[in-house]
Amino acid sequence: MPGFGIIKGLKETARNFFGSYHDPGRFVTIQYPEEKREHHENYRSFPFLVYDGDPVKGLRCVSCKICEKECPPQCIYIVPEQDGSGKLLKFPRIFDIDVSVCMGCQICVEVCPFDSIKMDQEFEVSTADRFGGLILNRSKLAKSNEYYHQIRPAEATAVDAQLAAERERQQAKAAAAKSPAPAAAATREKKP
Amino acid sequence: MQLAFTIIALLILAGATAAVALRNLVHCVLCLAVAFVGVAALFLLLGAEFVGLAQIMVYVGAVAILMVFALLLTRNADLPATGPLVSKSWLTGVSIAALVFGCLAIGILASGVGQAAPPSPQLSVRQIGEELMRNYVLPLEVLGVLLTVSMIGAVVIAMTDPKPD
Amino acid sequence: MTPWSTLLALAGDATGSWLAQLKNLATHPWVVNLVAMAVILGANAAFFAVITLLERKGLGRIQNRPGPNRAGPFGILQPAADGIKMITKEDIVPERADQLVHFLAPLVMLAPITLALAVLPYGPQLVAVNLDAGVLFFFAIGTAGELAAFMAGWSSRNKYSLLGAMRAIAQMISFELPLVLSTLVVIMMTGSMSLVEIVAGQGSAAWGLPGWNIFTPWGLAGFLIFLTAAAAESNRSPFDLPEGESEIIGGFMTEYSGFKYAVFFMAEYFGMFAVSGLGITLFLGGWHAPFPFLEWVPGIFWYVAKLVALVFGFIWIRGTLPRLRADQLMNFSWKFLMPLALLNFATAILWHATAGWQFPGAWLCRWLVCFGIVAGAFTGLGRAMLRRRQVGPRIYRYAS
Amino acid sequence: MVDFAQPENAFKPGLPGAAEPACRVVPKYSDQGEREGDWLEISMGPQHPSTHGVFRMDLVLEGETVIRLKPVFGYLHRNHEKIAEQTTYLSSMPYTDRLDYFCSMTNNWAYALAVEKLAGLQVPERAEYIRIITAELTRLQNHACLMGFLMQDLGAMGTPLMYAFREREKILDLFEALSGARMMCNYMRFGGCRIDLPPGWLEQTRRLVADFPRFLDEFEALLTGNEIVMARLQGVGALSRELAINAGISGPMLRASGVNYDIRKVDQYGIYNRFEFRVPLGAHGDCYDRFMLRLLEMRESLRILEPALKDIPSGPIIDARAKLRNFKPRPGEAYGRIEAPKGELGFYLVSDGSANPYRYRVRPPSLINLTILEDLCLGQKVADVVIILGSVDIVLGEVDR
Amino acid sequence: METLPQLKTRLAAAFPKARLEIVPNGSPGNPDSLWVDAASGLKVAGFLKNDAALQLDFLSNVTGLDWLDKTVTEKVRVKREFKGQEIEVDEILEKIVPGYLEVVYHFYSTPLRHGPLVLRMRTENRTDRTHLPSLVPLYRSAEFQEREIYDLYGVIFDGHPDLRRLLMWEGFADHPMRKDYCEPDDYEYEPTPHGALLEKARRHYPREAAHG
Repeated sequence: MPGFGIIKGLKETARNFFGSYHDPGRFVTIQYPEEKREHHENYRSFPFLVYDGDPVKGLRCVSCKICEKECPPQCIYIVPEQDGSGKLLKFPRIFDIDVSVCMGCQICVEVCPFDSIKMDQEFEVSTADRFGGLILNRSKLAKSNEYYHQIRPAEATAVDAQLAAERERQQAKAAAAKSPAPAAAATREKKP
Repeated sequence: MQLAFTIIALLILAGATAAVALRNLVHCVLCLAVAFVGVAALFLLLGAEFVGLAQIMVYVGAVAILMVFALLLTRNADLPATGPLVSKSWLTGVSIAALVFGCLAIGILASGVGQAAPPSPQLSVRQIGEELMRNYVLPLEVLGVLLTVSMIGAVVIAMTDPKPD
Repeated sequence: MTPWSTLLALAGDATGSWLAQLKNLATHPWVVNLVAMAVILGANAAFFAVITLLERKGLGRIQNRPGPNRAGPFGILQPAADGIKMITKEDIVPERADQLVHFLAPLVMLAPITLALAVLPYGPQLVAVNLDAGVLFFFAIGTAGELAAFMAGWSSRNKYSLLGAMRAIAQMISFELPLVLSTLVVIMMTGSMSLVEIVAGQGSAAWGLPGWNIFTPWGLAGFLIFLTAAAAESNRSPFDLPEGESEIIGGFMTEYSGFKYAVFFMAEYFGMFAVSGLGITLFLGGWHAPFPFLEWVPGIFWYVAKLVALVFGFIWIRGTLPRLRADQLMNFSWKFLMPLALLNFATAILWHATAGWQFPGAWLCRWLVCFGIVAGAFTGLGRAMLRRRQVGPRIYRYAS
Repeated sequence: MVDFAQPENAFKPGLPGAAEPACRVVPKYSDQGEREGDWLEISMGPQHPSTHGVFRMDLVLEGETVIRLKPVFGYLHRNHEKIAEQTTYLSSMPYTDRLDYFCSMTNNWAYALAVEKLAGLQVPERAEYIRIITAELTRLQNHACLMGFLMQDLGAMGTPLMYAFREREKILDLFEALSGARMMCNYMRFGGCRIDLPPGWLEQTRRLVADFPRFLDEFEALLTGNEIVMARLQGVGALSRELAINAGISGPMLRASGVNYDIRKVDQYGIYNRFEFRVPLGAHGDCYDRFMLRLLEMRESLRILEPALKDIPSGPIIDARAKLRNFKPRPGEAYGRIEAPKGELGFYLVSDGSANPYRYRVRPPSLINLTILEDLCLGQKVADVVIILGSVDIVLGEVDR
Repeated sequence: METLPQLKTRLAAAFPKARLEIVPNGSPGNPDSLWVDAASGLKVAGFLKNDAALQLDFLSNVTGLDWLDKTVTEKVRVKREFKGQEIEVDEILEKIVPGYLEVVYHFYSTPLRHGPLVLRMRTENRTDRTHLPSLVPLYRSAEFQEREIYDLYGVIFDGHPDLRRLLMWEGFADHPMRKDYCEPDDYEYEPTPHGALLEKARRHYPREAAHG
């Protein structure tokens, strides 16, 4: 009977019409600003820098520039700190990320040997000032380890354990060598 | 009544003049449609409801649309014409127009309309129908059969595919 | 206009003589007609606003989303927001467009349809203009839509607009025939072209059943043909080719924006109300209640209820069906609807001719015979159409 | 890095000067003189509702019948291949997400497969399972959306598209839980996957796979028997078997023309040989076959997903030899291809031993499937052009690269 | 599928004039490729397509490659007259190997389900003799891919029915995928943390850059 397929289709849309009132499997819309979806721990938006303790001195970043090199869209810009004599210090003087260029690919996180850069979950980053507001500098990027624990508890705990183990190993090595080398910053001794 | 007639008459005249005087073909057709509508309005004004509506249906709905379609399907319809507005044989045209006008005027004057106008008969659709079915039943039937045959013929022609694909 | 004059008379009596003069003025035909016109326009405009919201909400629910719900509680202010947006939007006219025709097209589209709304009987006494040839008036007025579509499409100087205009004209002309043929059956069976009389003819009911035309075989078939053709006439899905946005962007409305676009939009909805109203008047008993014991409810209520139901049907179809192609549309009109409408005509004659049958069960017998003819024609024509195009379900094989 | 000392707009010397031909212009149709007035030339796109992105077709119509169609590409061209040649192997991975942004998982897989072939990496079993699961989920959502888009092109007011998107949302939720992003997953790595499945993910996926047939049944009831859909799709844009093979058509479009060629079966990459699934074949090669084939393939994908979700072993998810930083494969070349939802997605890599690929080439199924667009559209109506284009299934990110 | 040397032998028998060479692939596990000279490329491809044992009817992928001019240093032992004596000395010769553009074809067979067979063709140089035969008469799938290679590399395919640029716009002068392509120094102003880019931007957009 011609027309039967059309009637079957009409039946299907009617079912969805009524289903949208009682079946949450059909009605999946979330009213965004009022209700927000729960993000999974793995959810990522843009990078941030982790610090322990002091927001400036406690940055884990040693300005090794690996992330700058590996960043696919080249949105990271790092200038290491220098001391009075011009020697490069293991600390970023400038650490900028152009969020309008960043594509949130997480490669900087993966290649960072110091667990210093991590992915944030803050996604409401819109700003009226595209040029100033979307270039994040060091102070805007720095977020505490506690915040990291808050957004990614499992991963942060694992990272902490790994860092502690590393530190212990370094200390053990230092103790074994009875090193005359400066004990400071031993945890971060690595070729940039 | 007078005022309405004047307005409508002016509309018809303006539409008809524009239809011959404008350079853009599409504008001409649209103005012609305006003139048709004006004529229909005259019929309505005179109480000839059925005729007025039929006028709109046939002239605006069919004739004007047909012209429009013809325009759409021919090329360069929207280019302005380049020839002179007044043709060389304008005298012939004017004389024919005058002749037609004269005939019409004589006819109208002879019919005695100009004198005391009789009360206009209120022609309802029912009356038209009864008239058609009683006095003019044979022509109506012939016409009806003709039209039905032509319609069925159109359907039959449409039903047969020229080339099955 | 009886209700108005009654109301005004009551008011005049109650408040004293200085109002009597006002009463005299108010009962003047010009004033009454203007008021009636304003009421019809206002009511339809309000209805238009409600229907746009209903459509968007309904489509949303059909598509499993909430629909507009930001403007006001449950989004009820959405039509107002849309209106404000449309009015305040920049009105862009293409530089090379034919300015005057481009400006006039929406008006030519809207004005006649508004006139068509005036002849519909909304209730027992609620008819603005009771024309003898109401049906004829309706179709005469409808032709202006074609002209308007052409004006819009041609004056925009846009190829998509032109394609849309051509499609619109071709479609409207093609579907006018089945539309008129299906209407003609009702005119023939009622014996009147007056919409008021057609409604009046559907009130009487045997055994308390509604005497609507749709409950006869020719009425049922006629209604379906009418509905299909009406959807095509008012450019509703699945016949919305003239503005088929996935193919020719906006059809003849491509180059319209702002309030002019809103006028087109309004004209489209008014057109839908008008043809739906005509369908209600011709086939669904107009303002009549379905059963005699419901007659105490005012007729306007039944009219609006039927209108909403029909319009929601259009929305439902719009939410379900994809659109046809232009040539298929023509085929559908000329090879399916037209023969069907002609056969329906014959069925109606048969129905009329057998009205004298007196044996018990005659009515049922007539009904079944006539229905059999119509249903058989429907199936046969439909099958033939599908088969000719070699269209049908397929079975798929899998690689071994 | 760019040499800034270069004068502005300087093109390097040594380019073919004399041999540089002017861009050849196709003979204008107008040399057929008198017919010119009957023909309507339309530029469909780049801003058009149904070109699926910034794609343009130069159409010449006679009435509404297409008598010439030339696709114009490049509006989204960003020279993905050049970018990839200037960065490391790893850095190209997120860019592959953006090729066919509907199917980032399969794009990742194709690239990872090519690099693994080049560098001789072994993928652990668990990672292979994860890859198959994500790839088939990708196929589900791509095919569902494609059918929705096709119906949108047919003018169905987005209802099927909304149903498809509803299901796609559920799959994207899974992708987000797994990889952190809904569309730009950047999930696979050379020799495995980036992170292991989060807890509860498999359970969620199983539930989705169990619920999915309901959606398919509804979709089928809504569309496949619909007379209008059949009338619009059947017999439109028929592609012959020979032309399909000759023009390098791949994916569901090739199989709709009746060619039994599914790279999952032919190459048996990954661990596809462990799964039972059938390859549906079309007989007519028209839009309806292409449409139906995707529906049938979705059912087959479910047949792969069910055992895959059941049998997934535990273990490492990445080859221990795979290095993230300083990844330098030996000089050589490799071509890795997979059956992406849109067709054969291949990556051809040439290594010169450095950290950047010497040559990085994407074989874009969307682009190559468009080769026969003009052949399919000639003689059809303008309304068919959009559905033929829709049934080809293109994503402009991949076409223009 | 038969091995590449076997195929080469058969091809050499079928086309005695053709220059065939097997190009080894450094990457283990990946197939070697066959280098055919441009003159007999079309004939060889036709053979591959129609041969009953091969039936390589599916040209999957066509790739362009750019090889720059290379300076090869080699040590040669040459005889020199030195103080009236002829002695042999080592001399380092610097030789410039002219670069060329290369097109790589990947063939598969749909009925026999084997492949890929990798075929290569090379142009004579990178500048003016960049002609190769088009495979479009045999394989439609080459149509857009050859256009793309023409666009991005500048290889001119003789016999292509519609050789226009594919991705870049008509009138674009360069071939961007070439290794020595230098991007034109004009782009929109975008503030950026990168000093070098900012410097470059300042030259083009002094006003915007001053505000930014």
